[in-house]
Amino acid sequence: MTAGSDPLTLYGEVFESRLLLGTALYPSPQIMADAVTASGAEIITVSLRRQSPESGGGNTIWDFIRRLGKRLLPNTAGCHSAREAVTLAQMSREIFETDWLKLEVIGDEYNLQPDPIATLDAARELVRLGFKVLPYCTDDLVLCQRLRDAGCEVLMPWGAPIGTGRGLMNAYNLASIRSRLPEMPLIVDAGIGRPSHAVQAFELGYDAILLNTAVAQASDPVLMARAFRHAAQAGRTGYLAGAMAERQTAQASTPVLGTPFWHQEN
Amino acid sequence: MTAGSDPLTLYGEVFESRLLLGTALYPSPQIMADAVTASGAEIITVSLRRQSPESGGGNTIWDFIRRLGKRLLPNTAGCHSAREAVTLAQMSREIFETDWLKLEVIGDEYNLQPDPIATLDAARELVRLGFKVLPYCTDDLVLCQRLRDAGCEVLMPWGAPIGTGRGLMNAYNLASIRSRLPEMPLIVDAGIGRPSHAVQAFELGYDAILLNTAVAQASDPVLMARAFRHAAQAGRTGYLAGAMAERQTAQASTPVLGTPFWHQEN
Amino acid sequence: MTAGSDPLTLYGEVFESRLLLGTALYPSPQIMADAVTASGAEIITVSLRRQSPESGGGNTIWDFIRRLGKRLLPNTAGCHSAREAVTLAQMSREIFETDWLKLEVIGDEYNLQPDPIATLDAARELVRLGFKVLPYCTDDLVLCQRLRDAGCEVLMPWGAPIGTGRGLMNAYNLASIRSRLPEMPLIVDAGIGRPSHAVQAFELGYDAILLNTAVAQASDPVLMARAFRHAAQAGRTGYLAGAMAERQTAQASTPVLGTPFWHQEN
Amino acid sequence: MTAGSDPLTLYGEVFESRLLLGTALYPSPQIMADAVTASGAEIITVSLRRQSPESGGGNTIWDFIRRLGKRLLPNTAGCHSAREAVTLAQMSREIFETDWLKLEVIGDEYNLQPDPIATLDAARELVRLGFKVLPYCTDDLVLCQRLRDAGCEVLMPWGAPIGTGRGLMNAYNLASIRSRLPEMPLIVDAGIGRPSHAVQAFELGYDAILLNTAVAQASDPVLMARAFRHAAQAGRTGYLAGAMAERQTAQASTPVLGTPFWHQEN
Amino acid sequence: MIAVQLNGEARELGAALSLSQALEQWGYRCDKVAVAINTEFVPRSRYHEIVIKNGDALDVVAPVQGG
Amino acid sequence: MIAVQLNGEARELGAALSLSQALEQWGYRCDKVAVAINTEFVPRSRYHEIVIKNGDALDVVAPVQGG
Amino acid sequence: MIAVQLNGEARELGAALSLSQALEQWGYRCDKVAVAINTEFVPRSRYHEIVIKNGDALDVVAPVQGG
Amino acid sequence: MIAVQLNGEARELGAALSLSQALEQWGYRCDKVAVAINTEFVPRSRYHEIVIKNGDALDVVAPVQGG
Repeated sequence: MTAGSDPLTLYGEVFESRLLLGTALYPSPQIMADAVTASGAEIITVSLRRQSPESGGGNTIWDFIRRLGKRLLPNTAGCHSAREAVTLAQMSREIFETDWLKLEVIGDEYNLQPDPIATLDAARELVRLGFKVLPYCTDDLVLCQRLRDAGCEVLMPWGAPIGTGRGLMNAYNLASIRSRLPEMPLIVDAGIGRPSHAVQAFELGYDAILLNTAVAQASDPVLMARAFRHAAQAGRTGYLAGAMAERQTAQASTPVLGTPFWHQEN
Repeated sequence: MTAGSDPLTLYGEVFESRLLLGTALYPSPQIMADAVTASGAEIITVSLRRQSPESGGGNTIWDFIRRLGKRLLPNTAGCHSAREAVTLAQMSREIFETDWLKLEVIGDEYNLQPDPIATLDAARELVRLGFKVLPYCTDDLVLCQRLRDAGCEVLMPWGAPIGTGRGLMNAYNLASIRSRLPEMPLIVDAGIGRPSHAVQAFELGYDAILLNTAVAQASDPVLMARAFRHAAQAGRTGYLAGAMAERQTAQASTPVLGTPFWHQEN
Repeated sequence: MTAGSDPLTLYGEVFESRLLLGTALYPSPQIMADAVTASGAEIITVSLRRQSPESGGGNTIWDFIRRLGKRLLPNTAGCHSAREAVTLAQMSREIFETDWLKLEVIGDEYNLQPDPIATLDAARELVRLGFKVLPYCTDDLVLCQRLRDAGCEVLMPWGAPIGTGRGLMNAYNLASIRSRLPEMPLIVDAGIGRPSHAVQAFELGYDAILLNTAVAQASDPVLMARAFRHAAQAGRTGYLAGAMAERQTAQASTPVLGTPFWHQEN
Repeated sequence: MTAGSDPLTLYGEVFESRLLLGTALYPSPQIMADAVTASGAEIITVSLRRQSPESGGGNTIWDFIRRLGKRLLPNTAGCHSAREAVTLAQMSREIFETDWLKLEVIGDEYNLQPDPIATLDAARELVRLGFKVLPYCTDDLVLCQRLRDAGCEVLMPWGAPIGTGRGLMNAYNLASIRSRLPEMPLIVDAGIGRPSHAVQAFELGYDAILLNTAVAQASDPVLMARAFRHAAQAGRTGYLAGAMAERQTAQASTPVLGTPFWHQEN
Repeated sequence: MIAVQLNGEARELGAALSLSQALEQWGYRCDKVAVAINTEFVPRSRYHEIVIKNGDALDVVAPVQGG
Repeated sequence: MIAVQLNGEARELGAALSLSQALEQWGYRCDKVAVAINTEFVPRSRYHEIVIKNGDALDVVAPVQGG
Repeated sequence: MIAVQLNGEARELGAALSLSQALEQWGYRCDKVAVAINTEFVPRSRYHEIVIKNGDALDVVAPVQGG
Repeated sequence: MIAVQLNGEARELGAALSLSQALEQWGYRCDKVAVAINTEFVPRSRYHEIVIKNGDALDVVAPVQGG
């Protein structure tokens, strides 16, 4: 099967790539652009930051990002309350001309985890305002159910805290969410550090992954982007192929019948 | 980078694929053949079994295997002593017309693990007889060093017992072997059950993987073969790209400078 | 040091034991009573259930529990909303004559996890009503901070879903809570299946453990109660003793200086 | 049950304690002595080192060790060949007046792991010479079977490399050895860093543990010795009590029958 | 005729009774149970003044083992 | 004199200006930024009618990379 | 009468035959099999000179799938 | 002159001595050490009869702490 015959549908839009990529932390804008291209990503995340008058509205990296022509997913990184997130979301919609939003309301400076209560409050309001909300959330099943009930059509539980690269801290919780929300597109966002982590996310039945640091801070970001592109294909294809069941005891692969010499053993 | 620019050299022969595949346990010979093709494998394992006179030397699956035109790696699966392995190796060399050999001397019926002492004895004798020995061994560093000293130019430590699909049971030991034998081609053989396991082997710096059950007993073996092909590329490419260092605490990816609204928080 | 010189203080009361035990699921009331005694627990959990008029208010196991003379910790198991939990808490206070409460608001029938939002709502109301609330919560740091702000003086994050015996699913999250709430008594509640899990909880710096199934459904509950008693002492004492740092590479314990025979090696 | 009713028998001698302790690396001889006492160990390990004539045969710590009056287990730490180990063993027997021996033949300076081949050779010779051999070996089942066939009545597979404190690297292998050698006393030697590691060894069915660094290099060695004493009791008692089976999904402990308020939900 | 739900089961009372009367009629010992009406806690001190209304849902609970 | 906070820094305006006038005076290009006043979003369409008041806190943001 | 073990099963040969004669009699095609006698490899080149002895244990193997 | 290695260090003996004489001359107490010559164990009972030869490598060890 080809990626094309296994499309990913988010909010009614169809994508071939199952890797969403961040645009921050790269050694240079050109390396960012090359990495995005190498990754095959069709959706990339962006943000808004205060602009000093003097700079005159110019931002080099934003020019590189815009020229990539990818579907943009603005985030609300740095917001600490529902009110801030809702306001920043409206600013994003105006300037990026999209109602897609990666909702991010940080609840703690230590692990940068989503604030479950504020994220839910913001999600309700943003859905009311017509946004297509992709919430960055924890691996809490009940919170995920509440976000779905609030009108989120896609959920993005974390694998591990942002930028740690620790992989899937709690595969059991992630699997519970998958089995309880079988129809909902699920994306592992944050914590993925190596291609094997990405493959694990797909093996759990997750539909896509969103990462940034693991690519941007690799020794060779463009090469790592290609590695994750393969990882997404390996993971998704392997999931569809149906992995063997793990066994407790060994079982020969080569036929046992007709093994030579056995009579000498008797 | 393409696989072509990153060749795998085993006993002086150059390969593009880093996935070695077994030919047993498939639902049908045709599915075996299709899976081998889908995997991109250039080396496939075969074996010898007793032939009843009546059958007249015919074996359907062998015809399929032969027609694939791949480099054959005969194994000595089922041998329980150095003497048996050496004899079967000579029979393999005559009939398969290759001096390549996957040396396998089983030491225990429960976990089908290699017998370290008998494997070492057999390796010494087989090297003396001119074989190119690829020993299936445990993840014991000292045993690996002895096998290298015996003249093995490639080592194949296990990930987990044959057919269990448990993945890499002891990443620490596998990493010790890698760091202590930096120049030697190392292949993880046995125990790989899912694509993520394969990627992990490459992330540890292993040069290739050998598997069979994980592909042959997947719900869709041909699709799983393709998944592992991507996994090998993801793992190897990711290793060459240099993964980020795992961090204990979270670190924002989106720039913190210029975060909106902060004065409201003060 | 003895347990006595390292007291556990919860809501101003001092305890020597750091093991809280449930009273359900035992083969018999007598075994329950013997297990509680063997465990050394000073706090045991109880509940309320509907009583049919015919039964006349008698419940054998309750008589056994009462006679143990332990500090009772009534739970609100089975409640699915803040309103239900608050009402049941008031019924508990009247009948058990204690304002201590294990707050439990289930959010999902599949993993029986706490509902973070409803648990927080109930905690606020119960504190207002004068209860000493020990909330059963997830390992979500932000939720834990909210519960502390709501007036809970003790928190009881889960190790794993109730009755699974899977141990500490997410040691990273549990450690984050410990390091961010250094002063607060923290108890791992639910998911502990074996004594090693209990020890791990203490090694993370947790102050106590609450378990039930692991003791009640052991082959020999009374013996297992004794095992967990030792586990609590091993874990707490080991935490206070300060464990060695894990090392990447081996280091001899026996002195290397003066090793015999080395000159023969040269 | 008390430790006394569950004795450990090694080479015909009966012990109540299941913790064997090393005597090296302590801050002072007095702390070593206090730690041994606190641990309850009845067997402690010692070694031999070259003595310069000038020192006149005196060694302070040895005087402390001798006065403890424990059963001594001399090791052959630092030996790199069977020949060296056999010679040092004979010197130990003469000077310590015991035929007990912790056989240790190092195969690699990086991980200080036992050399499987040399350890086996030495074991055969030492058994012939009348020694009671307790070999420090890897977690290789076949090697363990060979050592048993060589006449060793006790085996001591490693948990992790000496001094790393990494715990049980390969629980699967350790469990295989246990299930295949059900009658043989098995001791986890090396690698134990925290009390939870010790408990895990017993939960796998191991009969005892041998450790040194984890106690000697704890912030408070005497307190840590007491922690491990409890850990051995927790682990052994828990093993005998028969742990509950791990479950995939949650199961309520508090009775579900008679849960209040359910009719409001309908 | 007063129809109520007692612990989820339909019951009828011949007349309008106080909670204490109803409990007694049903055979409960007030000192051994706790009561909620329509998911609202009713303290013992008010058993005499509370009159059970048609359609009330009563929960009468007693201590059991718990986890 | 109108004192405001622009992106957290104190600024002064000589007179009561509309938001569009203020942005122009500060040198912003309206089509490249988005604005919130006192954590409330202000759509571009209202830049002309909104008059900046003393003590207003303005956030003027532009696109950047994000994770 | 010569009694041998062929692949672990008892067989009899009417007379002392060379290995090549025996394989032919049993119906093997020499180019498709490999042979060991008493766990000792016998190369094809020696099939004619090797004479099968009473009590010999022969292994005749052919290629199969392997892992 | 007899040149030996004592615990890896070069030493000289004025004359051919027995092991017991040599140990005494070096100041060892025989009951507190064990000896190997050229990686071969020498039991105490033979200290008197063993004569140290030129080039011998002696190991003299005593008890220490161990892991």
